[in-house]
Amino acid sequence: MTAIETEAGTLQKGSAVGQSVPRKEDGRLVQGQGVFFDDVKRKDMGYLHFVRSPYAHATIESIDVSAALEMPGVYGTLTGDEVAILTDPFFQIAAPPGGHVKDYALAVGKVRYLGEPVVAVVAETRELARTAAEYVMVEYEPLDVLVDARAALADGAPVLHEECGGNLSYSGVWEWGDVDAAFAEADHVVSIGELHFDRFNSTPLECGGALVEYNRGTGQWTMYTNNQFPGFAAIMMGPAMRVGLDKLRIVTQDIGGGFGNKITSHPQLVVCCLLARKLKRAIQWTEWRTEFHQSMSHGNERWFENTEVAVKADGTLLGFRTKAIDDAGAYLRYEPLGGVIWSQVAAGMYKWRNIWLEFTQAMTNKAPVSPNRGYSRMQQLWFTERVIDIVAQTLDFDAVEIRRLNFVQPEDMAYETPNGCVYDSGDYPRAMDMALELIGASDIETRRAEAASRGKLLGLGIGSTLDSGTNNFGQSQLINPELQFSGNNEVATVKLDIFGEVVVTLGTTPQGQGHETTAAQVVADILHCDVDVVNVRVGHDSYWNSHAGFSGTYASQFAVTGLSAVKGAADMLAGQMVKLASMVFQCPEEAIELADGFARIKDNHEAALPFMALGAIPNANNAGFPDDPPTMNCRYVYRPPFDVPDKERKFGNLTLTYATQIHACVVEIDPETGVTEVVDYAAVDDCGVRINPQIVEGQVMGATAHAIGAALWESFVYDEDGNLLTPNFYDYHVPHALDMPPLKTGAFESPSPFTPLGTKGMGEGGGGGIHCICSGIQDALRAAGGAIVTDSHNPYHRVWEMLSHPERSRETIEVTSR
Amino acid sequence: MNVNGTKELEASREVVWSVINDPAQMAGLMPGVEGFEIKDERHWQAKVKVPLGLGGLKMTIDFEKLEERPPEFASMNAKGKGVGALMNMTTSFALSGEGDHTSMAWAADVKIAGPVGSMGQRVLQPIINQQVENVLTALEVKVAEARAAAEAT
Amino acid sequence: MEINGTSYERDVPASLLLVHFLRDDLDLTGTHVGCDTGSCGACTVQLGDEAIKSCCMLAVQADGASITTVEGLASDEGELTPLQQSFHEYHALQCGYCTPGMLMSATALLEKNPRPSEHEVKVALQGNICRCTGYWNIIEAVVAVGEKGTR
Amino acid sequence: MLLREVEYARPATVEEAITLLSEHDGARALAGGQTLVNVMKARAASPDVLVDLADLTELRTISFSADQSALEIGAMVTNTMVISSSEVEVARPILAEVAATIADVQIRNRGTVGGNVCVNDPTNHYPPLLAALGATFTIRSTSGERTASAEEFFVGVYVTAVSEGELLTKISVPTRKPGTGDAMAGITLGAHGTYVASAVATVSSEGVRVALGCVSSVPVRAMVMEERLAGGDLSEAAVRAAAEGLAASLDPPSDVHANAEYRGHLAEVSAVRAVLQAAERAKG
Repeated sequence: MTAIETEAGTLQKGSAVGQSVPRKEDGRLVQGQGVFFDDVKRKDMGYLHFVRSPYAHATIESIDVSAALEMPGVYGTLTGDEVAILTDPFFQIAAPPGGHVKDYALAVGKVRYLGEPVVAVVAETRELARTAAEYVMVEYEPLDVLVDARAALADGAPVLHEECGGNLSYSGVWEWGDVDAAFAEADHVVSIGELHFDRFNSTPLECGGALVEYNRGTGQWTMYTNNQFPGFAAIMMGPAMRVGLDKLRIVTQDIGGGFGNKITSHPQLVVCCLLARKLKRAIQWTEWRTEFHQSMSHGNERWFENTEVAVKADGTLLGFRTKAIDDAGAYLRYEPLGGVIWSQVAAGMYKWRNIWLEFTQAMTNKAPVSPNRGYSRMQQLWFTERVIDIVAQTLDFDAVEIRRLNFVQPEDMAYETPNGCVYDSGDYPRAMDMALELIGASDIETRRAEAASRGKLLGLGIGSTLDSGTNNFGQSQLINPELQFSGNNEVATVKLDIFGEVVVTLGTTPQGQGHETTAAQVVADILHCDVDVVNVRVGHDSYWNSHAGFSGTYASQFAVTGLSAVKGAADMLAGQMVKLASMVFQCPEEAIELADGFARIKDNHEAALPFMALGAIPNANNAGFPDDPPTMNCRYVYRPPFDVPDKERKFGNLTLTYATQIHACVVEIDPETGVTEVVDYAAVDDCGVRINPQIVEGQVMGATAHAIGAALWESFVYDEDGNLLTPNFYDYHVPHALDMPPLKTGAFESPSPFTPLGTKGMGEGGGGGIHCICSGIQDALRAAGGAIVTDSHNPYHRVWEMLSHPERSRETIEVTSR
Repeated sequence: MNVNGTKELEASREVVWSVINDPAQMAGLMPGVEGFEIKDERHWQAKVKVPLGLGGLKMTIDFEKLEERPPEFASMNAKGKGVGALMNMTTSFALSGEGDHTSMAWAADVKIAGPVGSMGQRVLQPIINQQVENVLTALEVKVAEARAAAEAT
Repeated sequence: MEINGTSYERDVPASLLLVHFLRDDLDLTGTHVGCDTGSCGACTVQLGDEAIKSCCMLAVQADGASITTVEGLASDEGELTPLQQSFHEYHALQCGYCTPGMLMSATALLEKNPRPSEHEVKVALQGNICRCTGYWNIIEAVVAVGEKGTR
Repeated sequence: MLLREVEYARPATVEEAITLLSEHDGARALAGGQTLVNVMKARAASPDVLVDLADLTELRTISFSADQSALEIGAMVTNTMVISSSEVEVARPILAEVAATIADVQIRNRGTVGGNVCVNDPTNHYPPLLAALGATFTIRSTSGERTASAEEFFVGVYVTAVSEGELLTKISVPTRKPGTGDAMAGITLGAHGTYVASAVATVSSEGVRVALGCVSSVPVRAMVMEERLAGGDLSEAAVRAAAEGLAASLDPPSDVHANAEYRGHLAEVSAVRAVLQAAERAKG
């Protein structure tokens, strides 16, 4: 099923790139020899346990730690009052009003969500720390609770952050094209009352944590942790702790999954740092599952209110208006960046040119949101996909054909969207056809009839999404013009050591994406050596000199930023190796080639220097050369080509690459119970040049499993008092082996013309499976009342409600036709 | 969580009122009471061990009388604190009926926070229903005793 | 108790979970913790010939028992078992956090059922959550070991 | 994770176990621990003394009663033992069929029948199953042995007829007579997941028994439905008619997976499906 295109003249496929090389990481991991943060131990370390708020919203009347401190084996505590003295509030990305939020590492004066850390207790054992935490007496005075972002902006709503004067964190109107004209031109206007994208996250199997040491001599902290964006953590922590960034050394080796959820652990890391200094011992903090669910990095919940869609008689989509209301939770840890990130894919995969979107973000008494796989884009992509399917059903268009008609076409590439983003390459119709063929769409009516004979409703779903990768951080200025961020960067160093070892150091923090392997593949092809002889350093260390401001692993960018840096550094090293060989052989550089692990004279293979010789000369045997031999230690910073976006028009290229994923599924619904089963699934990916197709496919399959979970089972549900009702894997059901449908994958390559390797960022998957399953459910329900799917999360009870009362959702849709 | 219902009792409103308005009597209704202390007319405190099968849940519960209109209406607030659980309950009773028959309409809004609240979400309602049933059964007995005592004097 | 063929004798508090004993007291950190409700299976070890979750068992309950952890699979020289090799070849792991538990569940399955069907493998792995792979590569890696007849 | 301090004892005999349980206030029997240890991790309950029943091999047997009329399952028999038991296969295969869908392999390897019923979580599999099959429960204490029917045994969530100082030793399940069919149906959260609603039916010459799980703190018998089906007509139409009104007669709890109305509906659907499948199996 896999077809490879190579029309663009990018990197020539070598012996390693493009191959499914088994991963270098696996050897240690299958033997249980990975080093995750919780595996790091220090003598006499103290175990930290957080006292967490049992209330969603309350003032802290008093805190008494004396009983805990009296317990033998308890080393000490830290309270919000101490934090407020020792640190400044974290820097806020938001402009006012959100910019007024005072966010500290522990609750100060008030708690704003259930599970918020209030006091930290450190003791000799993990168990004792937890027991001592129970002896910390905190008096609370409960306040009214706000769990609905829509209600947060109403007069009289309880206010979380008084200094903000309300619960609004960010609001802005985004308008491109001539929206009024589009609606005037439309033959049909479809109005959709309300769409809701649910709150969940990717629940990486390893929760947060760290081992933190403080050296009183140097004033330096070392954090062995699993933060996945150390550059961001450092710029949040340094100013708050009033220290320079060089005092904050962040080290990771293996990380047990991240998916964006491990970007915003900086508050907890600050607590660990303060306690390591205060108690003069290493601090070990492990977050447990219930704590993670209650407090760490939920995905952005979003409503789309009063949507209007302008449609021509032939199904051409002209534009839309909608009001997005985003729920940031209790603090703005990475927000309100979600307020702009969505606009990378404002138009989805479609050609509509006229868009009006009011984006409002509110704070509520729920866990703070943070990036989650597909961050802020999947909400927008889900919205566009829902709109397509709702328009199709309401106006009786075929769901496939209306997509085909409105897709940005391959001949339109590179395509500039109404807001100035550039879709670099791709063939959406081809990807859709491939997905439909994999799923067997041509036989769908036969299958539908067969399912009906078993009493089941069967539906075909399509979810088409973009995976926008490599951020232009200049987009942050569109929500806060005062911010001084733009562009992007990543670093790699490649060196040749004394005995000829090729050593690669990355700036990224992989959590399973196989960076060691793909980096080695790129280097091996450039140096013409075996993948096995390329050593890629494991993990991340901010003390290595391969670290730039945006270093990290997030936002689908390694294949572009990380590998372009690797390519840059490897190209430099190859040049140096050739140069050194030419110096040794006293011949022109052009006469030298790298091949089979040697630098040799092209037409005299006997004259060959092994890597060992090339490494030894500059490092250990460098006297007597007329010119300085090259250092064989090459550092390259890759900076993608970006301009600062136009703040007035909210216009500009926000990401460098756009990978395509089209998903198709077949769902079966039991009309008696609403139980929904995905019985067949296909996902097609086009992410440009694939360095390692097996790793790409692995990412696609993983993203699919996340999407299936989010569509059917996974949801952070709060009651009206702000209690999280799904705080563990009992009630937050993630897909297990038996829950996975048969899964077919397909791929082709539309190389990016904008990246050095023709690669595109991928991995997040844009929530394609969520859109796809919503689409499939709506299709299945057509035969049973024709309910409209208005929520991204459709557990059995919601499907049953749609079956029982199809008119309820249908009534929220109106059509005005000329 | 809201729970409510109506209990029919074979006694006059005055007798029923005398039971539910007496903290000491009320203490006898609650499951697993280990200690009881009257602070003043409107406030009292109980130490209970809610029997939960897998191990009792120890709680200190502070009661506060909110409103009373003898012999037809009473409401009170109960705040419980235990390791692993916080409880906040507002409950009310409305009595109606004639002669030796009383209808007691009761309602309670129960909020439970802490690990027990989050862990036991799927079993909390059955547990509360069960505890309520125990209380009402005990109430029936107390009312019968009170009626017998009243008739004896 | 005997772990990976070595006898250990320790005094531990009754409240200590087996998984903490393995990780913290014996430094066998290959066994992981992914939840606090016995749901995820990252802590799976073999007790005798059965896969069990070491977070749902007290260390004292394992007194006198024989336990195998992921560290007990490959040879001391680092020679992988066919199952570990198959995980490598089939890209059955990404972050590697669930992998030790997956390997222990699958090893126990293959000991009882050397040629499991796809469905039997899914059933055997139902108690192990993976958030990276979407499971299929893991399932195929286990089935392939059975088909090759080399556990 | 991170339990409170607790004391631990592993008695060698049932007598010793009962003595320990009765001597210590706050002592709890530890069977497979697949619920109890998790509850202790949440610190939602904290027993003072754990009496580990692991060495009581006499509670780990599956055998027949003297008159062969009942399968006697020791309280410490694990789910895995139930699944692979030839006695169960011959005498009451539904037990193995249901056991195989409880949670996952690791939990089935440790989790016991006795532990499952003593927990009596409304979503557990065995309570409605044993209620429908008419099992009896043998409870020992220092003062001797007594038996309880399922109706007597299940008292509430986490509460059973086993009181302090007592120990459940075995569960007796009537062996299947020819012409009997058993089935369990329900809705789970994902495959082999937690039940949202469940029903067990057994159909025999003596009539139909239906027990529902998840709708109350104890298994609920669908008595009206049973009576309506007493005539022996087990056609789909008859079974559906018999179930009518069942949902309305229940007062099920609401939670994040199902509100009371939906759960009641699912219980009714499950009851119909369980009876129809049991009837099919009764035909042999």
